[in-house]
Amino acid sequence: MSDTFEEKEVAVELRFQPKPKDIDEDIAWAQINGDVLRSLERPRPLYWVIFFGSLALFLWGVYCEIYQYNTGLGVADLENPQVWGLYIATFIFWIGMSHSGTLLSAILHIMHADWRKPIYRFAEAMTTFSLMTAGLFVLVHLGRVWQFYYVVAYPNERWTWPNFSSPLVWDATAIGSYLTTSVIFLYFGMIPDLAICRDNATGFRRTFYRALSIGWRGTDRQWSNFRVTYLTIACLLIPLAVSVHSIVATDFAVSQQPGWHTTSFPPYFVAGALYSGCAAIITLFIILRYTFRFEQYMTIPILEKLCKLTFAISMVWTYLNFIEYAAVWYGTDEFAKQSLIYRATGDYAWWWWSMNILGSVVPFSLTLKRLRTNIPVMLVVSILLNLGMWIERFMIVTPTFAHGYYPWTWTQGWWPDWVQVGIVLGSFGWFNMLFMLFCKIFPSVSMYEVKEMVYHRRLPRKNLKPLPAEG
Amino acid sequence: MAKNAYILALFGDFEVAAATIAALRESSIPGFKMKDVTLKSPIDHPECAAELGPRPVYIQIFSLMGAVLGSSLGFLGISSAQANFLRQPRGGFPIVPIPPNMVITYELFILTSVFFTITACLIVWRKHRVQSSLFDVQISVDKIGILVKAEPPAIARIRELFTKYHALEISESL
Amino acid sequence: MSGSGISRRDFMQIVGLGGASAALAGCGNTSIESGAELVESYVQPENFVVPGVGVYYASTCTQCPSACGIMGRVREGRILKLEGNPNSAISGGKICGLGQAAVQRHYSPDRLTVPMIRKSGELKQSSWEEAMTLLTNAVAPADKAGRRVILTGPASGHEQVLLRALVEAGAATDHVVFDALSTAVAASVNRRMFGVDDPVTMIDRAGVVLSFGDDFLGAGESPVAAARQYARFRRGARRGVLVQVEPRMTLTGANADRWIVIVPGTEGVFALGLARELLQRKEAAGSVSPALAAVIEPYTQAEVSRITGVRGDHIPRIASLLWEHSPTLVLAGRYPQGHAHGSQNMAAIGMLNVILQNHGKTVMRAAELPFPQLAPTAGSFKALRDLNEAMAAGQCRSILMHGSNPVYSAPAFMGFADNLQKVPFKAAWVTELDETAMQCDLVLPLLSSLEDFGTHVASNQSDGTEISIQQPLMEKLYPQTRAFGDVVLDLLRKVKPDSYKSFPDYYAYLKSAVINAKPAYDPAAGDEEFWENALSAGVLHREASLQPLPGMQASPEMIHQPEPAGDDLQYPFRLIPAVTPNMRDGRPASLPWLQESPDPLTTVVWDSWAELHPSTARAMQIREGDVLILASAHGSVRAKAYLFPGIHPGAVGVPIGQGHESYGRFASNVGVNVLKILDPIFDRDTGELALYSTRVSIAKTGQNERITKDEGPTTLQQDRKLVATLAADQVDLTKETPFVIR
Amino acid sequence: MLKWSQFRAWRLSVLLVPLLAAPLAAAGEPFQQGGPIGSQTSDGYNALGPVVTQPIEFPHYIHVEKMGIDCLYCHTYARRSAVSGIPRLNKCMGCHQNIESVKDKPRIKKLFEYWEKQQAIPWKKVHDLPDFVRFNHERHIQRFIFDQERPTREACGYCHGDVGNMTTARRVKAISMGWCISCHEKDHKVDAVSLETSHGPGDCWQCHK
Amino acid sequence: MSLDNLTSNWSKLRVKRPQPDQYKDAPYKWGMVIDLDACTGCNACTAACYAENNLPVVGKHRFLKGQAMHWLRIERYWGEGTESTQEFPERGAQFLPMMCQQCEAAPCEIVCPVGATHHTPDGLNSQVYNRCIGSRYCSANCPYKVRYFNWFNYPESAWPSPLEQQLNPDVTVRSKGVMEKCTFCVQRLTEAKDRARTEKRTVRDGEVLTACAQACPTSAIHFGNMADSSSAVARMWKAQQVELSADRQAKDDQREIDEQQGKTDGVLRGYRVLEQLRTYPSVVYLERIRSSEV
Repeated sequence: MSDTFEEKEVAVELRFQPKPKDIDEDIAWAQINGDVLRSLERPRPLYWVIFFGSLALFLWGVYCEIYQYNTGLGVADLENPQVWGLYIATFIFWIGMSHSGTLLSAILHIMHADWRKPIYRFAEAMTTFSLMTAGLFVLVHLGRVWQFYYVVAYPNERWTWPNFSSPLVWDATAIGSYLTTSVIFLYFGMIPDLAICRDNATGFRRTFYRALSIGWRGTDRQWSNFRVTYLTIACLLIPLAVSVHSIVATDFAVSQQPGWHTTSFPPYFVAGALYSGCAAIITLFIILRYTFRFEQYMTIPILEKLCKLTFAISMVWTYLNFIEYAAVWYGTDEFAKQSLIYRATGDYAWWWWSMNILGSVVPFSLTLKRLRTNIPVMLVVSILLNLGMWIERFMIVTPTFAHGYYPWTWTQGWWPDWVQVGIVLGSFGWFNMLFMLFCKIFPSVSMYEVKEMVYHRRLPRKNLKPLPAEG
Repeated sequence: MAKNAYILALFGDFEVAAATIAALRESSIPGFKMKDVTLKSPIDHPECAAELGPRPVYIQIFSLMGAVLGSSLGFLGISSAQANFLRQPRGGFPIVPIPPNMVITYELFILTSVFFTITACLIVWRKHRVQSSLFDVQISVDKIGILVKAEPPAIARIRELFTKYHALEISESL
Repeated sequence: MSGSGISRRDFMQIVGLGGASAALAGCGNTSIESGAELVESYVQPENFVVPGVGVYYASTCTQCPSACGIMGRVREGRILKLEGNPNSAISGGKICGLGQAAVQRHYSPDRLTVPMIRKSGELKQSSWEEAMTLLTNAVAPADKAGRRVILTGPASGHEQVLLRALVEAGAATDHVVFDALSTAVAASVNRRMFGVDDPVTMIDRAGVVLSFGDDFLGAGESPVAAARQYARFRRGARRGVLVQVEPRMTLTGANADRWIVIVPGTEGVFALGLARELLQRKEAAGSVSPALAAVIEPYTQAEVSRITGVRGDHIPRIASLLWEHSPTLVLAGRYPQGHAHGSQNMAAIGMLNVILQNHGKTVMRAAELPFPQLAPTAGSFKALRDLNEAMAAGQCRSILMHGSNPVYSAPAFMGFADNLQKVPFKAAWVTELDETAMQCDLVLPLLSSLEDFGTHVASNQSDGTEISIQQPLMEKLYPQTRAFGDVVLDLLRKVKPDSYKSFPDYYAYLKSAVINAKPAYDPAAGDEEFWENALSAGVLHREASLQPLPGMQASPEMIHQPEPAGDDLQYPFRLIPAVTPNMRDGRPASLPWLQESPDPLTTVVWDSWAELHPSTARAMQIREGDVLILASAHGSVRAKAYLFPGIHPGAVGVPIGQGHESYGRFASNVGVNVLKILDPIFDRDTGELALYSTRVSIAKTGQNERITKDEGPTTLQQDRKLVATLAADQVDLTKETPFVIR
Repeated sequence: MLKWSQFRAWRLSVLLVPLLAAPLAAAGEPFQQGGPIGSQTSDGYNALGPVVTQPIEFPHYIHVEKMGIDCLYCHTYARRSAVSGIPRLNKCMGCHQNIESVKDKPRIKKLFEYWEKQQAIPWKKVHDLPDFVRFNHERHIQRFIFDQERPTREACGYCHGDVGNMTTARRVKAISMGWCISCHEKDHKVDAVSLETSHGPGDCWQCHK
Repeated sequence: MSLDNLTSNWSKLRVKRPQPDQYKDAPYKWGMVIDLDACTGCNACTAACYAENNLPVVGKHRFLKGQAMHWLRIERYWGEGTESTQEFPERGAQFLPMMCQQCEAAPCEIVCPVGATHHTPDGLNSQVYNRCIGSRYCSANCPYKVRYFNWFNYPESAWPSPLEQQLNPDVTVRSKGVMEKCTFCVQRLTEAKDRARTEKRTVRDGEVLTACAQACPTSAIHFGNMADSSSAVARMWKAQQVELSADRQAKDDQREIDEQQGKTDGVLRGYRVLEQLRTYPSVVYLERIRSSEV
């Protein structure tokens, strides 16, 4: 199809046409290939804006980190007892972000929700990259990064082992496994598409894709084993994902501090994770849909489904959030109660309230069809939701330090300084950069699964017409 | 016996492909076995592949092995590590605490089974790889291919059969 | 232990770079190294010198005049840490923070290492030859008129003997002893009433201690000794009760069973009120002369309560408490002295001890020192005032200063710095260049107290008599530094060669002097042996019983209290220059440990602050950290507000000791010097500066800076059981396992 | 069919486990230093120390092998202190002033120069433990030489190697944490006679400061 | 080797601490008693701690940020409750020397990822600087907030020459990025223990003291070996009826009952701070006394 037509269609797209149009079942498979492969060629200019924007942010973050590394963590205005600051909060945020990728690609895969097929690929990518970002924060946070390998359990000359009863070691293991597994999962699911790239690419890219699509020929045996393996990994991935964030929750739940020592933390964290993840998917959905001209595949109905899903999860989160407060409020732990009151009325009251509003009130906008189908609005809303979830993590970490057991060391209005903020922003840059690179190098929409999707949708139709000859 | 030849036919439709395979199976052409017939398709299509006869998948067995290994060795490994770390006591916990070790064991159990699964899959693919380089890029678009490995004499008759079924395109290699 | 300083010096050499330089590597190399560093290696050390084993040497702390015995831990030739010396009856093996920090004065990065001579307006590094010629000319007795003054801080021991000798030899006209925080008022009152400057007070023997602003635990005369007495006082079969009456809470006040806030300067009135109450009892009736009784008579509860602002019912309660728990002890500290009628305050308070018949029980005359010439000379402010006038009148030809920093501690109204410039020749001995040194023509690098010999005697010794001996704990760091004693000896040799030529140096002089004292202590011992023992014990102790005080001589006007001055509208607040345990008169300001050690009451570090009572602050809408300008008639200072419940609402407290212009990197540009803005008000009888009668106004600048302090946003325990408090009648201390007082 | 593939996979997974472990085990070890390439310490570690040139090339073998002087005769601090230090100069002179025969040997000349200058000899440390390590010579000597009555050269040799056959000492043992522990974990007889055994202290603060 | 170790010592490895009279047969258990009635808040102990343990002076700016490194801090409170009731502190201030409580079940120990903090056989809560990677989890989990982190590389800045010559060679100078805390002057304890072992005995009572206890002018801080029942500290714990392995003392229950019955005399003063958190501290504080007569 000609560019002019595209532009027109996009123009239409931009005028938010009212009646949503789902993916066309009679679309020629060749066109699917064509459209997706074109996303590896020339994206819209916005792509480059985003890419270089994030690159700049990332470099700024790197600068801050180098400064902090050389001078010592003190420059980040960390102190006793405010020993963690933004780093751990943002670490949780990124870990959480990664979960919905698994939700879409694994859980929905098992449930045979075929609408996930056009969008699960980038969701899975998001999982991987946000996990990598989270991993970075562990390093940024350490006082002696150069000794980080002490946490890894390996037989060494010193006869020493990590402390396996420390939640941080559980973290290390869990996140390690999760990262490995989701990288495998992402790559494995991509193999048939990589084969397609191979068949259409030339020059060094061809060799690149050939190497990656380890001899995929689409034979029946390959397919059948592929199907089973993919399903098995998906099944393993789900409990893993759940365990990862509940373990991150134990970092707090296992410790003794007022406001952290709560049994409801693990489910609460998992819900929060899925929540922020889904919100993030909506954001990226909108961005990709525009920058790579995926209007035909990432359709409004899919967006709507995403929104409904997000809303459902947001309600779960709200509930668990409320439960946590209730448990503290009616519990016997006076200290925890004090810290809850402090959250709501103390130095961080503004943040606490805005977190609850963003997290529990804003999602109601997702229930209105007019807003749901309105792309710019959704962009704003999804970003707001993520902001809310970030604040949630901040509100978990900081107030407990500011108002713990020991009154003498309470702090008043502690606030992170530019180094911490810089590194946090840098992490966003790093994530976007990686993500954008991925979408440029690998098909961010799963071609073979879109094909399966349209194929199976067409099956029920009585009058089977032969597959359309390629146009 | 003489070295094998290969023949690849392209079809536009799964039904036709399925019919063709059925015909191949029925036909009394000597010189090729059913297990040498390979279906190549752009998407996974179990129904069509079913025509080729039973081709079992054993991946899960490996996953199971991984799971068992991971969990048992994991726990033992962790506990003995703790026992050997100069027996350093930690207040409030035994030196070998069960719940934390269970947590890590759980992770190891999943990790190992994933590794085993993926490795198994790669092995199987390797084992069943097709020698012939006969391939058509259209397969990765929308065509369905049927590849048969047979003794040269049989090739001609198979080609007839394919043409009878309106194969869009047929190619051979020795 | 080694006798001659010579051999010790030899062992104290540091050869090789072990110790600190290695320790500094911290978590550096994580595995074994070869050939990177040198081993500590000796030529022929003493037998007891074993690498890696610390050796303890006895000496004496010179951080304050209380002459505590200390032990220094020496390893690889470096003095590492100071502990109390168990042999010392004063410190008894204990030591205060100030004493600990002597190490930092010794190792200070700002030590003066060479003599400095003012040439063309500025101080230039120079040689000892030049310095000594200048010095000798200065002290050379000449027909030319004009005083040649030696100005020192409180002095005692042989250093003082030498100085006196210098004066007798005519090398100097007079020896002025200056103490910014002098207690000369108390001394004169005691002298007039009881014939003794400094009666010994025994806290541990008292059932109740009523203290009028005497901070004996914090910035008192001898805090460690007092604290040890206090421990016994609290742990007696009947736990002693401490009542503190003062306008601004001191560390001692913070430990009182009952802390009573009082209008500054009205302590005397309160005392008279108590006296009146006590005299009601017939046993006490005869204890004061009718004339005095007449003065006391008008001070009824109502009257006292009107003047002092103390709740009326306190008076009978305290009176009966004092009466029932005899023997008791009434102490008077700096607060009552620091007023125009300071003498009257002190007299009125001193009288209470007589009425309570504490004399001979808890208040005694100190035992006679076998060598009176070593007895300490307390400093006074009057002395500096007179000197200042003399300088202003250009009567001074030369002035040699040691152990005091008058340019810093003299209030602005005296114009001391300017007057000092009128003196043709000014010299000072210092370890760090302080404000006074910067004004001088000649500055001599002094040995640190851990490198020097000396003898010191404390006043107010309750346990026998003791001469504390100071000896070097380390080879001197800088070859150019010299002992004060050595220089003075040189001068003496110049003016009186015959009598001093036998002493090559101060060490030799001191040794012979101590050995001469042998008969008084251990006649049996040989000379060297006696000297050895003296050094290793660190003290020359002599059991001696305290003497009773003579009867009181008091005239009505001595205790007559003036009617308190009315409100001053221009300067509504009473300024209380607080003496803090960390900063004292400002000399500790160059010690980082003390700068960083939080002030016990406010927990503020590295700064000055203005203490305001919360109610006052509320009324003036002042929040903590608001930058205030405190202006008196004679100057103003900027300080951050600190809300402090332990101060009279009509007063504002600012700590003394900060605000140095030049005194090393740690002291400079920290806080403000409140002494500068004091009003020229003096005690009528003695002419001492009245420290606490300055009035100031408070102005807000609108700025607010966070105060550097250790405490968090809350100063309450928030219902946690952190410091629990029991009522005395709930607990029986005798049942507890014996409280070890080491 | 089934058995066969299982078998194959089993072998491969056996291969796989070490493959995965390798990168972890390869994570940088702080230990490993000194010595020419491939030089092995007597305890099998790859950690032979560098040759240290001393101000005087002190011939241990003459004193120990030829003269048969006990280590503790000169290194007397070792049994009295945590730090063994270095023999003081007058110790050397104590003997050498009276040994005319070797007075003109170059090394001895050097020795006398130092003595005349009354200057301590700047020996270099050969076994310089990290600054956070607390090692107590006194205790080890007490345990092995005095309690267990083992020969001095053997006992010292556990850590210092056979210095008796060297000129200037060189580190021949990998004195690393694992190396120390490997001995602390062993059971040693408490003294020469009784059969009772005990192993070295195992808590961190005994050696880390 | 590892497996049979595991099996042979299984029961030993499964012992949960603290146990009642866990130190019955142990040679040492270091403990402390601090008499708040004797403590005057004079800060001598703090200075002694700086001198003994190479604590860096951080300076005004960093102190303001809350990056002070005092292992032992004297806290000064004006009241128990949540708001101040009286206009003037008529009962004086409430001083509390707070250092690492050397908990028997230390919250910091279980959370350290690398096991840099452990429990030593003589009941100390050890901190191995060279093992620490600076995750600061221990500080986060410490109820007393007595762990201090090296936010900067103090060896570079804190001891301008020649101040570094004062540093105690027996104590590491901690560099950037490690956690540190009060060690009960372990360097002194180890030295004393080694001396005692050489002399074939255990450390005598009063033979070794922490720097703070040694300096304290009022002897408010008592330190000693609680495994030795004759030591002063052990006797004080006993007299105060404080049980190391109890998270709530029987005598406290008794005291509540007594108070309900209006029986207010013969109260024992010993208590441990935030004991109810089951940290089992090794430091007992004796309640401050104020006379009710005035």
